[in-house]
Amino acid sequence: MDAILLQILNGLDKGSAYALIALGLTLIFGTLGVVNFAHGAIFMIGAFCAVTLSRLLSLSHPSAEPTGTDFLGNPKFDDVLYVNEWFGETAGAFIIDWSVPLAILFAIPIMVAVGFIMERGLIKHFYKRPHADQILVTFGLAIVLQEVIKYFYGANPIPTPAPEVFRGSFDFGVLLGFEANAIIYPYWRMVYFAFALVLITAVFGFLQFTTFGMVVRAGMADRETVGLLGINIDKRFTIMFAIAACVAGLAGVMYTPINSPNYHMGMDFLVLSFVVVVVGGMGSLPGAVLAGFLLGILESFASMPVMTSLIPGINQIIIYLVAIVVLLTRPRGLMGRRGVMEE
Amino acid sequence: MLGLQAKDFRLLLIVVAMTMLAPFILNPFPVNSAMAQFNAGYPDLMQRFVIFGIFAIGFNILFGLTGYLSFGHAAFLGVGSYAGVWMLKLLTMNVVPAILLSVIVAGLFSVIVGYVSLRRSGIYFSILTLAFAQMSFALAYSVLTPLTNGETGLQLSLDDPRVLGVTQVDGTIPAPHLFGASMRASYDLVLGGWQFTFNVGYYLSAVVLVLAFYLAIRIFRSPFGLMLRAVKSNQQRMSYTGLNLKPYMLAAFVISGMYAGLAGGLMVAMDPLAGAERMQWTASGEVVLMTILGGAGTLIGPVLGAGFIKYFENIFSKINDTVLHQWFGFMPDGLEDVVVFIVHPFIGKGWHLTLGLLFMLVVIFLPGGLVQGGQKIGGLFRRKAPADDSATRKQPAE
Amino acid sequence: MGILEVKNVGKRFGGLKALDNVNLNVMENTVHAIIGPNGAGKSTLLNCLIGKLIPDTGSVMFDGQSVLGRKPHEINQMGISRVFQTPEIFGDLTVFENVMIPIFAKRDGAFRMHAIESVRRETDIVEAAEAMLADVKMLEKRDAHAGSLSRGDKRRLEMAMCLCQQPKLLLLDEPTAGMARADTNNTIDLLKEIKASRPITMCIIEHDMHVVFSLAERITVLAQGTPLVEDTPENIKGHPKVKEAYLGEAAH
Amino acid sequence: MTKSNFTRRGLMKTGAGAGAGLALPTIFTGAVWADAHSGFTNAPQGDSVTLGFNVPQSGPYADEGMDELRAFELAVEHLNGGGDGGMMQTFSSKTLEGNGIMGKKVNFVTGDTQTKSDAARASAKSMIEKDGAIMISGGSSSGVAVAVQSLCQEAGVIFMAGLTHSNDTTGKDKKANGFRHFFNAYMSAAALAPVLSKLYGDDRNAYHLTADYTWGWTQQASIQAATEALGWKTVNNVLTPLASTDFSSYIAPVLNSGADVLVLNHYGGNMVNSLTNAVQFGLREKQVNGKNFEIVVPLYSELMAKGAGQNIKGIVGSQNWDWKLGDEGTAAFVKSFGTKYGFPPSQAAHTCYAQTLLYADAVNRAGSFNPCAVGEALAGFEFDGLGNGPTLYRADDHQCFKDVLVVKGAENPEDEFHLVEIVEVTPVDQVTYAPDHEMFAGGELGACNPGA
Repeated sequence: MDAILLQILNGLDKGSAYALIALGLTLIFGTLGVVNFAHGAIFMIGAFCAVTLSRLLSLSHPSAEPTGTDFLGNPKFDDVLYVNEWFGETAGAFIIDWSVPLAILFAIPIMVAVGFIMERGLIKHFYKRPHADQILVTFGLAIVLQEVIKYFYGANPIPTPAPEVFRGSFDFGVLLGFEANAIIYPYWRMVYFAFALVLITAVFGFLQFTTFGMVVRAGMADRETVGLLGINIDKRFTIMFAIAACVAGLAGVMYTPINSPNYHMGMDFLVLSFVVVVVGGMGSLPGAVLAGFLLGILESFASMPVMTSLIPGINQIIIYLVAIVVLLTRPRGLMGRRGVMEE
Repeated sequence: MLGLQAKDFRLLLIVVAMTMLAPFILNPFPVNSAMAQFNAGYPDLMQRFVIFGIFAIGFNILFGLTGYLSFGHAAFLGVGSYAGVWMLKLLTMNVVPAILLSVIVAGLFSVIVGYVSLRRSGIYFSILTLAFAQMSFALAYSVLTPLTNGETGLQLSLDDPRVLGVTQVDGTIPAPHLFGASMRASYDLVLGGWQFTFNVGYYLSAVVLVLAFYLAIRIFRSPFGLMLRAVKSNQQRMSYTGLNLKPYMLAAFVISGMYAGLAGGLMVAMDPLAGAERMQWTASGEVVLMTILGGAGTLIGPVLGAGFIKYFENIFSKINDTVLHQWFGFMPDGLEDVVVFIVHPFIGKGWHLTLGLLFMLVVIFLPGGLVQGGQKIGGLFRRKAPADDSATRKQPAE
Repeated sequence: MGILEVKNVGKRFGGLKALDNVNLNVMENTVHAIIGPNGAGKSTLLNCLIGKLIPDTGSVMFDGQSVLGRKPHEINQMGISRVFQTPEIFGDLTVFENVMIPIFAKRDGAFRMHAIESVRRETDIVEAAEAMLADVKMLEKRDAHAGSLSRGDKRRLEMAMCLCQQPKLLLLDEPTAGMARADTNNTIDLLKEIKASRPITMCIIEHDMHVVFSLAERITVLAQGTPLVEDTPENIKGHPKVKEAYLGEAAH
Repeated sequence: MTKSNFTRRGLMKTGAGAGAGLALPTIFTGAVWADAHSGFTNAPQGDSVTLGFNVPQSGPYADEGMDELRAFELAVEHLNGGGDGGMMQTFSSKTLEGNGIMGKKVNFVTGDTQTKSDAARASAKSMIEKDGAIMISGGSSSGVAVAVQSLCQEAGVIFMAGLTHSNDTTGKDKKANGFRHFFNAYMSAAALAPVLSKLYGDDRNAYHLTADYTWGWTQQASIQAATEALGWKTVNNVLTPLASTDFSSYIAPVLNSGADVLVLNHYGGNMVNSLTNAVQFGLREKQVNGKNFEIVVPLYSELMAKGAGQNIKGIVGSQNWDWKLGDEGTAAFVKSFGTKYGFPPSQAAHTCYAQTLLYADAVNRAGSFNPCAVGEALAGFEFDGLGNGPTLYRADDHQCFKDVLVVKGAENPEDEFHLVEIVEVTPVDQVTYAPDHEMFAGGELGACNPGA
């Protein structure tokens, strides 16, 4: 029982990441009809916003006097952080400690800009082109983006810790009457889950309750008709693309303390997020979220030793197995609509 | 000729000429010149060009004709490779049985995958094929290690039984051969500063490519090919015309899977090792990119696309700063450093970046892929020489 | 004895009774029209005839065999061809190829693996296709992309594709829907021509009275899922029940 | 038909002058070549020799690959007489004089393995076929090393393995033309066991997370055998997919399993993530069975330590070499590497540098580039002064035997170069095993292959 609860918890934060990426992906699929292979790269760029901010905050100049010798025996100078000089040691340390949450503010304008530039500069010209061309151009873009990041940040993962107060884990088991250590859960993962819920709610609320959102939803259902109404749907779709980029980017920012970001993390998530979107059903936002959490939880279950001893290798293939079963029993995924991307 | 129209026959002749003369075409620079770095006429890369060409031709029979985008085609290549290596391990180092078994096993596997995946269309089909391939990859890497030798890849060893051949010759593993002609045997032809290499393995692959290409032309021009294009165009009309889509699609899928198996078999015939990464989604994605880059639905496009990508992977990744300094050594020191600094991100470890940029440039400026680029260039010449009557082609080049 | 016999067919969608006890008899070599106001169940009935829907009750017999439970291509192979509301053709192929495909289907059945032979060498098919194109006066457009044809030509091509299968029954689903008057008249002429040139059975589902009365020999009026009357055009014209059913729809 | 295995290039170093291009065609075949030139693949012509350095330049190990490449460049510079000579000064064999190898200037070509067997072989083949490389070195994972090693065996060139830690490289997949300087999983375990016993006692319950591929399995089997010999119990061994990025679902059940030690048989990105996750779950602060919960990472590297950041504090593992070792070989190498690049070398760089010198020296001692002669010179070779103390290149399996370092993540690193500190140098005797040890059984070296 406690093992199952534990894996549900673990599935939730994995699912949060899947759901957030898939949400952005399906927004782009649904509204623009574009197969965006660069979406994983956007997630990665978000993560590197956090890295960049923490680097910026740690900018320093060498101390005036040498403080020792370096590994070659030359005099070594300590790094004096500008933040410490400007705000004092305590405040400086605090700012650096909180660089990941601060990066959310830093990332929003960057991600919006990235989304805007991508859509206006490139994707826009591919709406009417075949999906094959879209795949090629966005795949090329994804490679370029990640190579640029690799050029500046290297291939090695870069540790970006969560603020001190969120390190360590919480013992849920004790709360629920199990023995100690039965169900532990890191604080930051709770934060991530809560953050994901807030973000998902915000996107849904935005689409549900604003006129902008209504038009976009109508556009997702029937682009031509909305176009005929004389509404400038293209401009709205640009904004939608920027929002999708923002969602993926913020998912990336908050993900950095969970796993140190590296330049190919986007590709690692790309295929999975496509599977999530399709299992959820093309063009369905709730489907994407549902499938994200479902696959996250199932993946956690499959990793239980009981399962792997029962079916060796099940943890390797569970996601794909589920995808096959879902698509064979429900032709358009869990909540997909007829006719979207079926040709 | 050979049951082909003049236009197709001409294309076939071009392919024959290109493959047979490849050792010359790919080695345009003298061995000791600075540009020799761009020579691609060594056996391994030439083999790769034609083998991936075969893979892409087969993929194009499915994707180019029917529009069904399989994102798991590398699985068939991988399965074929494993079958081929096992044949080399267990039966004989003669490559014929290995290649045949590769084709058969890949064909059988594609029957299974195709039967299930073809129950859906569009992106749902793509994801189903992707799922099968990823499962194959993950299992081959881990649980199926006894069959696949996991991470390292299935390779020959000194104690393979080899029923119809020898296990080892004086402590070395015999080389794969075609009735005695070793795949690794090569002639070197030296012409002044140039050197050209003629490799047995390459010519075997090249002959197979020509045959595969010829077969592809026949399929494209056959009633079967017409039906496949009809599937792409209008499935509803197709079934209301009394045609059963499923066997047509499955046949196309299996043929294309067998092409992949053929490529896999040739790959292990040239180099008897089958790695699991061959089945990863990136490998499947690569053949998709090759086909689109060259021009999906055209006959020659996929072969060009395959050559393009493999060239960058193998040639650009090997250019390092030392080479750059050699090239630009004639410049004044300061300028040399600046030029090297600018070029540096795009070569060596940056070859991915160059490839990504080229993908984007091609798709932006040549919507029909490289074939369209060729036509544009061809068009320029035709304007000068209007005698050529084939300039007015309505269909996308085939 | 009709070539198409519909007996007691009923179909429900949830609580909605789309078809209720429909009986219909299409006689060989006649043009039979099915008319009715919107929502009368015309499309549902049509879908039951061509295998897209399976009725809850009743039977549909064609040429002595049941069509129920058969797939669209099987029904076509039995001898039923269909013309769609918006022309369904192979837009990416040439006009000539469009016509060849149904001829192949007629000759080779639902599936044949003829992957090596050249299409051009299938002389019987090529000749039949040329003859058909000449018949519908489209020979000069044989190499045009079907997708680039005018709407009228698309309709003409679709008809040609159906006709070259020499169907026992041609089903036409609102063949003039959304057409300008001139195009409609052209289509009527085309259909008349076809009718005059060969023995053929047609079943037309239609909204447009003008079309119906120009072509039909028998008319079934459908309302709220049941056949109201079945009679000759002359008798239908003055029938009070029909007027009642069409009340408020005179504008059409 | 005359045969030559693998063609070669670089024929006309002399007389490649302009007008020669119009000369009558001459046809060289392999056989002519072999007769004229001592009968082995890519026999160096003229006054230079080409080495091939095949390292990951893309993919997750790209940074490690770059460090290997730096070491190779440095080694070539030193061989050719440039720089300060590095470890050539401290190397016990004195045949290297800064005049290249056997008087021939050393050139090198580079390639990208992409950490994929196929790509690595393609890259190595291009070096052999196109560039005429006589030796291939590098690599940053065992799958690639084994694949390239067997290629070199077929082609008839020497393979000097870079970073490869699997038992199989010199175990069941060993080859006569392949040589490994780096240590292996068995040695890691043998070196770690006594230290683990000293630090954590003999009554421990270990929980293993193991990367689900060959290296992971050999690492896990080695460390399990070594710790069980101490009296530790193995609670569980869970295999994790290579593609995993988030290990939470594997880590979460650990605490409740009764285990008080977690062994992470992971490398590279897998290790960085699994360790980060384990620390996130607060395992290090927990008490189980009345003992502090501990984490062990059998194979360490500087780059992994960097990627894992603060999470590695106090975590014990093993290394082949560390720049903080005090011996003069290490000092010389760190000095020349540090001066050239501005930071100390990694163990991957060290092993690549050492392998290049060892190869060059073996050629000089053999007096020939023939792989069989070189192999003979390397097999059973005893040397010192390359940073690991007295070392033996064992003839039975072409594995180097030398001291192994046990290291620990530093609590308060003074800078990013001091992330790990050396706990103990386990002497070579403790990590030596019989050539027919069961973990290494199953393969045979076979005969050396000179190609041609």
